[in-house]
Amino acid sequence: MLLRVENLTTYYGKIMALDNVSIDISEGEVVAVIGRNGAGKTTLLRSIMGLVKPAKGRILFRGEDITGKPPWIRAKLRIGYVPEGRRLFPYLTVEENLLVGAYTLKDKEEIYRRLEAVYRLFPRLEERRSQLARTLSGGEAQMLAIGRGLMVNPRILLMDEPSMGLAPKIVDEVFDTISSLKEEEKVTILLVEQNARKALEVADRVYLLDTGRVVLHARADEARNDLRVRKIYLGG
Amino acid sequence: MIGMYYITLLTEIGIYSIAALGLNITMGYAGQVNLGQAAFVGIGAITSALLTLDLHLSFWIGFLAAGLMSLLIGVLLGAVSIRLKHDFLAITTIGFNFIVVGVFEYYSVFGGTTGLIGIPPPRILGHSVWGFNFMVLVYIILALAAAGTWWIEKSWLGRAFQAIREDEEAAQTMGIDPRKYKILAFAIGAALAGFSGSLLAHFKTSITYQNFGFDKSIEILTMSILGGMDSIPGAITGAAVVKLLPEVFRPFVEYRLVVYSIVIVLVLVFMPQGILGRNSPLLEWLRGGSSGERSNP
Amino acid sequence: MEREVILETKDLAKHFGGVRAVDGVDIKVYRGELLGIIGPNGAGKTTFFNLVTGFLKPTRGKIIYEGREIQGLPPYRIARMGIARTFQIVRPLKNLTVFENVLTACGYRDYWGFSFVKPWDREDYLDKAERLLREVGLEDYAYKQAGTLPLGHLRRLEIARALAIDPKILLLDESMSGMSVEEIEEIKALIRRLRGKGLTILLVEHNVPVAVELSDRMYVLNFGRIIAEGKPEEVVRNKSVIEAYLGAGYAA
Amino acid sequence: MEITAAFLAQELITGLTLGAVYIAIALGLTIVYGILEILHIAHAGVYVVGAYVGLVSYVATHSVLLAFLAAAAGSALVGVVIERLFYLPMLDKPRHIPLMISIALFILIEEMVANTAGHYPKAFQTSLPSSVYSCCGVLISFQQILLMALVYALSLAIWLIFEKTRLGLASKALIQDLEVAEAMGIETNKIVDLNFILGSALAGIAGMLVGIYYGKISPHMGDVVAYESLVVIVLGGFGSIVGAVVGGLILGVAEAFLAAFFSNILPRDAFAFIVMIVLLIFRPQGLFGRAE
Repeated sequence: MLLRVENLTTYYGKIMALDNVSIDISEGEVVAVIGRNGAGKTTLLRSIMGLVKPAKGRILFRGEDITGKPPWIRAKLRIGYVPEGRRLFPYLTVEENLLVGAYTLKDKEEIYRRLEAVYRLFPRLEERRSQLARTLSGGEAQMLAIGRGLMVNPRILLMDEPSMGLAPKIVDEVFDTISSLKEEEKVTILLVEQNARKALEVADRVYLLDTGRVVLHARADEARNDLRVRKIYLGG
Repeated sequence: MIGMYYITLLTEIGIYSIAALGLNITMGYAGQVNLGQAAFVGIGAITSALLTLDLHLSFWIGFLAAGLMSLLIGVLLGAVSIRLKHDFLAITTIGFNFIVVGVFEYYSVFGGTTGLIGIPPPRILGHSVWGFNFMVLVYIILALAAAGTWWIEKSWLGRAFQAIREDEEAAQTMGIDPRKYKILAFAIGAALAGFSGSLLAHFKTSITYQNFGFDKSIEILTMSILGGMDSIPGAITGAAVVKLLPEVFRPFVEYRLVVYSIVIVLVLVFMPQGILGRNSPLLEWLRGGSSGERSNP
Repeated sequence: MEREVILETKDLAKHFGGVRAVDGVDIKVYRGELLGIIGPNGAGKTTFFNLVTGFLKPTRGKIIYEGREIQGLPPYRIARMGIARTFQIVRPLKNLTVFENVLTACGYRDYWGFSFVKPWDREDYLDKAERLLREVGLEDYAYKQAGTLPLGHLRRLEIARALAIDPKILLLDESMSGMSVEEIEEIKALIRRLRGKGLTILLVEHNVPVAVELSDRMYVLNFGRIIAEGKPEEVVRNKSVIEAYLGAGYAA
Repeated sequence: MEITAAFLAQELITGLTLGAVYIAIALGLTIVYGILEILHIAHAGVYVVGAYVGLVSYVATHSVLLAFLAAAAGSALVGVVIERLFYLPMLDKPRHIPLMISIALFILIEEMVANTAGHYPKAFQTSLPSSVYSCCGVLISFQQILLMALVYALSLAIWLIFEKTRLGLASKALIQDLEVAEAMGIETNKIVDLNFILGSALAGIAGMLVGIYYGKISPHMGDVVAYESLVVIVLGGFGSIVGAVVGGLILGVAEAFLAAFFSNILPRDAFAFIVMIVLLIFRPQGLFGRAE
């Protein structure tokens, strides 16, 4: 087991955002966490990254308890993070954003190799390497956010709503990228998504979250036909 | 009778309380940073001094004109403040203080380097007011200022001030125009400083630009913060503490400022609401822990 | 029956640089109805909301309220005209008490001109604030500092504050987000009660089931445009709506 | 007064020297402001400490270089202690609280220096040459050359640090998004410390440099500087290094010429603030600041 979240309960300010949530993910897997807005998906990823402190529960990474560790230690364990809303460093160039992603790497050669790899994956980023991140279009910005998360050659990549606010065509591109990361680069991905259909296409397994609780855990192909998913999203 | 030493001390406490009260309105109620309050004291002092010295007008006209002049310049600073965010505003008010003092220093009309001397004391019914009587006059005016501030607290003006301090956008949903109330906050705070300046000028009978420097602004701000920025008794308590501290520490004159600054730092770190400010630990304790009852209408 | 339009937008648009957050929206709000506006994250709901309440100036288009064009007016004037709002991320006046929060809004008429000299310490104002607190069920918290209250209470506080300006139309921005199941039930009951009293309510929600339950009529927004309009149960069966929420192909 | 080219050139040199003094102090201040967004008035106190540590070390070692190092180290220590003890714990307080604390600390530092070293100015004589060079009727002293050379070299070095090193990259990332920076592996508290160390060390070097330039130091040498350096970073746009250099130059040169031609209109510091306020009215984010 690569990552295991055990009985996690988290408050976000005064709101109970996660209520006794347990999930796990093995190496090479793509696991999706879906659910309506406000279901607690983002809080789950932020807890794994150490950006919110859980009230109860444990987070184990490669068997090691990292619950109390600060975010930068988790980054050093090569947990890659693609935050919700991309959150690029707007006044850094594209390449500088990537270099911040590689901050935990010390070896110049290795950084250079990772940079090459990311540029191979996203040639458009290489064209725009010296542009400020704030000048990128929505799709390019998402590519950069993913690229930044990939710079550490992550053991697991946490992706938070990569489709948010993007036009349908760009959403397709982003998910093509995710599939190729899975198939070709063998990256382990924990994907948080509101776009259930898309998430179920690329994921092996899926957790459905509603008001902070796991209400469904299934293989992705099974969940696709599960009416509970639609009910949670649209009611009726 | 109390001696002249104490009369002087008490009079100064009263005069500075008025300026601190004004700062409480601008900064404490309305949340607008003003690090140049002493400049408004100076504008009031010099207006009043010039009118009585050069035009031989009565103290009372000088006194009212002092408040009015400071108020007008307060409106100007308030208008500038609308465009500026917190730190820029803070530095602008510092700059305002330096500019005003520079004008006083460089133009002999305003006293220049020697200052204005021989400012006449007020006259009531043909008698000059000084010493004990002047002190009484100061405290009557302080009482009026406190009453005015209390009235602000009890009127929609005070509600609007507090609302823009807490959250300008939320305030707008309640029909409050933040720009108007920011300007008003500066204007009223400045007017009180102007009144206090007039009293200061006629009390000391001679003033120079050095009485209104940035260090004086910090002193007034310290009074306001120490006492509690949203409390009327706080402003007076703060003025008393700041004016008395140096006297208490007179034996250690060398270390006076050291102790003074340490006290300020300690209060700010451990009791940022001030001694008598709302939710201050001291008040809570005095009230026996039942918080918020004071605002129970 | 001829229904009266209280608020209407015509070709309303807001662009941020190249992003078209709201892009030509026409809606009509009828007096007395509870209108829901739903849409996935980033659909432009909050931008739309901020346009109507004056917090943003539109790039183009009109907002007509009771026959008057109000686009571009500052928020405080729009509030005085009777358009009240709450915030998605609650914005209480933290250091004031709950009572003071509501009372401050009760004075909305007195912030104009020089009426601010009038005292607030009068029976009618105090009674009104108290009545509103009772209306939303916060009377026991009147003298608590607003900043110390849990989120559910703050949402109700914002509703009380909005009601204090005697609104003709109440705009609720994501009033359910971050709330527990019990709290959502309470807010739902409160909204129904207000609707029962004849208040026009505009509900912006991403919690679709709740919006479906409450609304008389619904608009669906996606990429800054209206993609569906109609009865709630019908709207959520609309193919493009399902796709907007769950992704293309899900409707199949 | 006859206005000749030589006169103007002389004033320009005075302005550039004065500008260098401003830059020396504002550079550190802008770094520190950029990282925590606190108006660090006590920076001027750190500058005074640097001057005194420098003098004491010079008297002890007779080495200008060692004295500079000691000044930098002493100031860095004071700066980082202020940051840890007073600024980091105060970040969630209303912003006038850390500002007031900073002002009080400034008074405290000045008074402590005055009480240990005496209220009166002390001479700062070094073995550095005190020659004055003349060219086409324009005079320039060795001290002026040293001051300018060192300050401009330091500015370049700081600029390189922020543009080319990991520390610079991490600092910029942290300023733009602290949370994501931490999630990318940046140990943010350490970076804040390093910024304070760097900025305060610069203040220390500036203090000693100005001491050598004027030949004396005093506990109150930071008084005017404390607030005028604020003008410099406002002119430049808070947190911008290039801005601080340009702002310092503008202020220095402007002051020299204003003092030469209009010295009877207003004091220098008042002029500086007028320029600043006028600029702010038309460009509220400063010259190099980013509009939001």
